[in-house]
Amino acid sequence: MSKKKESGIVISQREIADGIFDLWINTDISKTAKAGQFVGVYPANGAMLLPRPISICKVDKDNNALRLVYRVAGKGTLEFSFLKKGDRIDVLGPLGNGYPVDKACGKKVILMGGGIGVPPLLEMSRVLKDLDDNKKPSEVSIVMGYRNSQDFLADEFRENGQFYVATDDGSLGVRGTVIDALNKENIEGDVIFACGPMPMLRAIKKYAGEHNMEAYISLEEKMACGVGACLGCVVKTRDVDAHSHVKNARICTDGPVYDARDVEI
Amino acid sequence: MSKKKESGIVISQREIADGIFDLWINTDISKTAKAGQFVGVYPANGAMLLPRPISICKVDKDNNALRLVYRVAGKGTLEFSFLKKGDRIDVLGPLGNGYPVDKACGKKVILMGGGIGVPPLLEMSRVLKDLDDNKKPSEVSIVMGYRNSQDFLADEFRENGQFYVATDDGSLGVRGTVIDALNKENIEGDVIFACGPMPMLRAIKKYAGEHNMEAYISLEEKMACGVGACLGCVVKTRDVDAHSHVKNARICTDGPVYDARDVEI
Amino acid sequence: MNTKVTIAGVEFKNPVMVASGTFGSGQEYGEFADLNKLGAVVTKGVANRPWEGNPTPRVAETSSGMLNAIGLQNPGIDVFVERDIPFLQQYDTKIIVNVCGHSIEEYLDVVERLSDEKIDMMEINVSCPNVKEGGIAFGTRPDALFEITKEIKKKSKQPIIMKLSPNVTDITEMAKAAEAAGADAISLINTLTGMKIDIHRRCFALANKTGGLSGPAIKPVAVRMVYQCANAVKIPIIGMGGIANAEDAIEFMMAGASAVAVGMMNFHNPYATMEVVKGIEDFMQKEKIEDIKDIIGIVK
Amino acid sequence: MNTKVTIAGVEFKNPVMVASGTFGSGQEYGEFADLNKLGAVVTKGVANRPWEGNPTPRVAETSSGMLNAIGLQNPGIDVFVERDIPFLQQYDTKIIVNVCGHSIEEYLDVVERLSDEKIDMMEINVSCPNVKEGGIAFGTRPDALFEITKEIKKKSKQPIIMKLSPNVTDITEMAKAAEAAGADAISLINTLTGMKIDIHRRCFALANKTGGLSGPAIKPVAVRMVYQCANAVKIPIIGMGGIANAEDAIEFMMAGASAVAVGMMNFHNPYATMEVVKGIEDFMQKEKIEDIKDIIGIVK
Ligand SMILES: Cc1cc2nc3c(=O)[nH]c(=O)nc-3n(C[C@H](O)[C@H](O)[C@H](O)COP(=O)(O)OP(=O)(O)OC[C@H]3O[C@@H](n4cnc5c(N)ncnc54)[C@H](O)[C@@H]3O)c2cc1C
Ligand SMILES: Cc1cc2nc3c(=O)[nH]c(=O)nc-3n(C[C@H](O)[C@H](O)[C@H](O)COP(=O)(O)OP(=O)(O)OC[C@H]3O[C@@H](n4cnc5c(N)ncnc54)[C@H](O)[C@@H]3O)c2cc1C
Ligand SMILES: Cc1cc2nc3c(=O)[nH]c(=O)nc-3n(C[C@H](O)[C@H](O)[C@H](O)COP(=O)(O)O)c2cc1C
Ligand SMILES: Cc1cc2nc3c(=O)[nH]c(=O)nc-3n(C[C@H](O)[C@H](O)[C@H](O)COP(=O)(O)O)c2cc1C
Ligand code: FES
Ligand code: FES
Repeated sequence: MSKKKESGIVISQREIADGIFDLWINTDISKTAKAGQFVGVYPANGAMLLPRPISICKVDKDNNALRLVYRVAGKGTLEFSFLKKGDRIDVLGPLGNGYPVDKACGKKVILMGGGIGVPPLLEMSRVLKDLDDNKKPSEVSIVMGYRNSQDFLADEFRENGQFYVATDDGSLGVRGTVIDALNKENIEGDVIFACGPMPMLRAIKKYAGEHNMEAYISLEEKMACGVGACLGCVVKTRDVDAHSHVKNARICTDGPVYDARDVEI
Repeated sequence: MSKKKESGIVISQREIADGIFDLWINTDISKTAKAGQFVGVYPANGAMLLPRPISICKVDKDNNALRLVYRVAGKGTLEFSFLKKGDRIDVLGPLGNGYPVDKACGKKVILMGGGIGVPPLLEMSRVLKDLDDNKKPSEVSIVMGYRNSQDFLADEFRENGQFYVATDDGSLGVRGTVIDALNKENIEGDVIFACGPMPMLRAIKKYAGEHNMEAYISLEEKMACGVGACLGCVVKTRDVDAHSHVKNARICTDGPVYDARDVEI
Repeated sequence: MNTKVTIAGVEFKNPVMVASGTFGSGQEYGEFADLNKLGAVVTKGVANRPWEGNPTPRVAETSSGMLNAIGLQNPGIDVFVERDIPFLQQYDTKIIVNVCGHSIEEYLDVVERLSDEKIDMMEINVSCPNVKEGGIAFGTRPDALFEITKEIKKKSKQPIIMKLSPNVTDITEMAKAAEAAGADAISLINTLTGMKIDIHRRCFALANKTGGLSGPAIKPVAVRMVYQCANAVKIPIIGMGGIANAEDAIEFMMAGASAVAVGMMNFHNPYATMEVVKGIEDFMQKEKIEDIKDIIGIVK
Repeated sequence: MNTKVTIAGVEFKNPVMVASGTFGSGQEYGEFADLNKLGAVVTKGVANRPWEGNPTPRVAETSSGMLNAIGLQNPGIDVFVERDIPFLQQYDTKIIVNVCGHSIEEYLDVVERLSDEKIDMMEINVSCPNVKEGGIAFGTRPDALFEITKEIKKKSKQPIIMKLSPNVTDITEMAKAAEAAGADAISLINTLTGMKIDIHRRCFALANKTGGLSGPAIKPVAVRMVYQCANAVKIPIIGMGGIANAEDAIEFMMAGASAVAVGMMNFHNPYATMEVVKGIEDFMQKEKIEDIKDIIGIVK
């Protein structure tokens, strides 16, 4: 699981929804990357020095390629949106722990993503589908939340499990949140793997607690180093963290995926 | 002569000698640009905020194009060297006064350039050649100094006057400086237009003084604004300067071309 | 939508000014910026007689900023009054004259000369070396700042802005000293003292060895100091330090500045002032802000 | 070619260190940098007991730099001595432990605990808030700095580096105070205090409101301060502030630093330290420099 910083080469990029870009990069980081991990993408602009954490949306080991799906949120991602085939882009990774795939074994799994938290679950859904039979989940439900009818990646999710959608404006699927969709569609499960905005993750933590489910949630925080050195990206933990010896864990290394019970969010 | 900052478009670029690049840019600045003027070229890298002063090597009004020939000297020019056809590049100009073409009228003119001071004299040689007969110089000698046999732009100079060359290593023409070439080749004239490194300009100032010639020399200094606002780029003057009311003139606006007698270099 | 701000009784059509020394006397950027659209033009520092300034090189680029050691070259107050003030009076903008000197007497000379001129405010640059105190700037000691402010206030007929140096341990002490001495406003920050070495030539990048650091690089320091001062004094603050666009200007205002000035970023983008003016209006429209004054110091 | 430098009797294989707090305890960058090739590893600050640090967000990007308000989160000296020192001892590099505290007593606690450990030097971070003095840092008043340095020198068996804060009017006063109190070396600069505001959310970018500015943005301030201190004191200086490559490192050394540290640029380029080590050697070869010590303070 060795990390490296590499100059990747853009294979392709296209806008798949308003302000949402789908970027394929040729990089050796793909060799060791796993679902739920992320990479740090460096702007070329010398005034922006910190890597942008972007989740891994798909790994194509055969072609040495990583897929990133990101939203233009500021100056760094705006710069990325201009990348064209053949351009070079510096990438650090793979970073973080990734989803604990073994927790899915034999279980009813629900994958839940919201907004720009949708992409990492695509790789997760593929990994679950391709598991050996003795490691596979018994069932996979996929519940994704979007703002509106721009349900990016939905078609690809459909290939990997039973797909449900929630939209803020009700234009597709259930109007409301992914939790609303769980309720409305009577989706049941033993374990949740999730990524999305903090209110959604808080709701999932609560829901899982109430329904006696396990939930593995991917957290976000402002980062500097991405490798655990700066202590910039911590989350409050229930117990004293083994590394920090205080109730803080580093999202970039101990996370971004946590058992929802372990973190105070 | 209105200045503007514009996003120009690269028409072409090629390396014409080791580390010397020949760049054509499509920009409206060409409409008003004159020989001896310069432009400020902005790096795209947001950590480098100041424009790089680069002389105008050729103006092609028909095609709305400017030609710049520059040496890779640091981070900014290194960035420029990667520009490819179709890329955008911010340019400020035209800046400075330019060569006083009228001083050439009926005179024996010598154009002298050294190193990366060669390029602006190419446009000057073209302008002199294209003047109406009643404004033309009686004779044009062109004396260019290079480090070695990489005599970039030489072929184009040959079309515009009697061409002489001096090289540091003696591989072409006279071994030595452009002044050595004047002496060895018995080149005579009434007025010199020059651009090059400071030691060369000092030698020309001295030579012109001793030989009772006029000399118009293009000076360099570190610049910030390029438009006369910051007072960064001054040269000591013989007399009190009309604008500054001290013995300092702004190279970016009052220059870069000065009557050699007026400046203390 | 109201973009007007008032500082010491002077009403500015908008809070956007230029930082002293980065805009000449207005003329040089006339081809890029419409001076009529600026809240105020702040002139290059002027002294009681012409100053030659420092030898070259006077400027050097640094990461997201630049160093300058112009040395306050200026044509002196006589020429300034005859040439630069009349030029600026042609425009529908306020005129703030930046004043420098080597001793209290030299400052007072200029202030007296300006008192009867049609200018709107004076900004006192206390970062100049004080010859009597062995070159220590007036702006780095609260007592010296108090003293010079008090003397200037006695002579000046226009409101006085004291321009603070950031090269101090506690900026609020300086702001309080200026306020206590009667300053009508403060502006900050002037440049941070810096240095650059050319390792290949083994020499300083500036002939003066040290120079003033400005630009986006210093913006976080400037915003912090504006915030601290806004919480320490009641007089209005003009904020500057690396402002490049409307977002930056609004950041300073939210930190507590009543107006802002664009400095070295004029060199990067000669249209910067115009874009800031326009950008503030766009922001107000988008965020439904009726009066720009409503955002001053809103982040607490 | 000799790249060795000696500071207070400790010989470093080369002048390249890491800046405290930017390199964890070495382990985190082990996949990128060979610790055996570093002159020294300077650890994250350690206190007498675990510190929780500040709430998040703790970091924010700025132009050519970043702000941090980690709040000196650390596991406390017990864990540090048991886990981090033994880890570093596996490598052929010097160990410098950075020490923090809220009061002289807290600092002394740590210094005493470290005195019998196999570490090479201690670096004292005097930018921590001094609880007894109402949060004023020890590093902003010469008398407080003198006092704490003297006390620490009494207890410590290893040579002491006092790490100076740049947030002062006159850095040479601080350097002189440290020297007078017996410090074996000084390191500078710590971060400049800065602030960033998110104008859309109308809140501070950092939960702590202010944070420390580091990175290439502050390099000119750091080089200036190193130069000033090199001309004010005789004890060796470890220079830092925005070092990204060998050129930057050499710039600090030419200004007077005997060694240098790479800080936030590790985050930009995890191979930065290795490139600096290699780049210094290349520079020496190209410029025919036999001994790296020959360039220390060469620009005057
Ligand atoms: C583990 C992790 C995985 C992520 N995965 C994705 C993804 O797959 N797709 C996607 O679109 N976004 C993702 N994000 C959010 C993404 O990192 C930010 O949108 C991005 O950094 C914004 O950069 P910017 O320069 O455009 O914005 P700016 O606001 O200009 O950035 C300024 C600074 O703040 C940081 N920053 C801003 N927003 C965030 C944020 N939400 N989280 C962390 N740092 C931030 C930037 O990295 C930068 O250092 C992820 C964040 C984390 C922590
Ligand atoms: C009026 C004028 C005309 C010029 N014309 C040409 C030309 O036609 N072709 C050419 O190759 N060069 C020309 N130069 C020099 C050219 O401006 C510098 O080589 C260039 O700015 C170097 O930029 P850099 O980022 O590569 O170097 P860096 O050293 O990284 O630049 C750092 C800073 O110093 C400034 N700087 C560095 N060297 C010089 C210099 N010699 N003169 C002025 N500023 C400098 C840069 O503009 C920048 O602000 C001219 C200079 C002037 C003043
Ligand atoms: C080239 C230059 C010249 C300056 N001259 C003056 C001056 O004469 N008087 C003054 O008070 N400040 C002067 N300053 C400081 C600026 O007015 C401003 O306070 C500082 O540069 C910070 O703002 P900025 O980062 O936007 O440039 C000068 C700055 C620069 C870059
Ligand atoms: C994230 C971060 C954490 C830091 N923690 C410490 C610390 O614990 N102790 C300390 O003395 N300095 C600390 N510093 C300051 C650095 O050691 C260094 O002095 C400063 O960042 C300037 O160097 P740079 O610009 O190369 O980063 C920290 C800096 C950063 C960016
Ligand atoms: S980003 Fe540095 S520890 Fe996580
Ligand atoms: S570069 Fe600013 S006056 Fe010439």
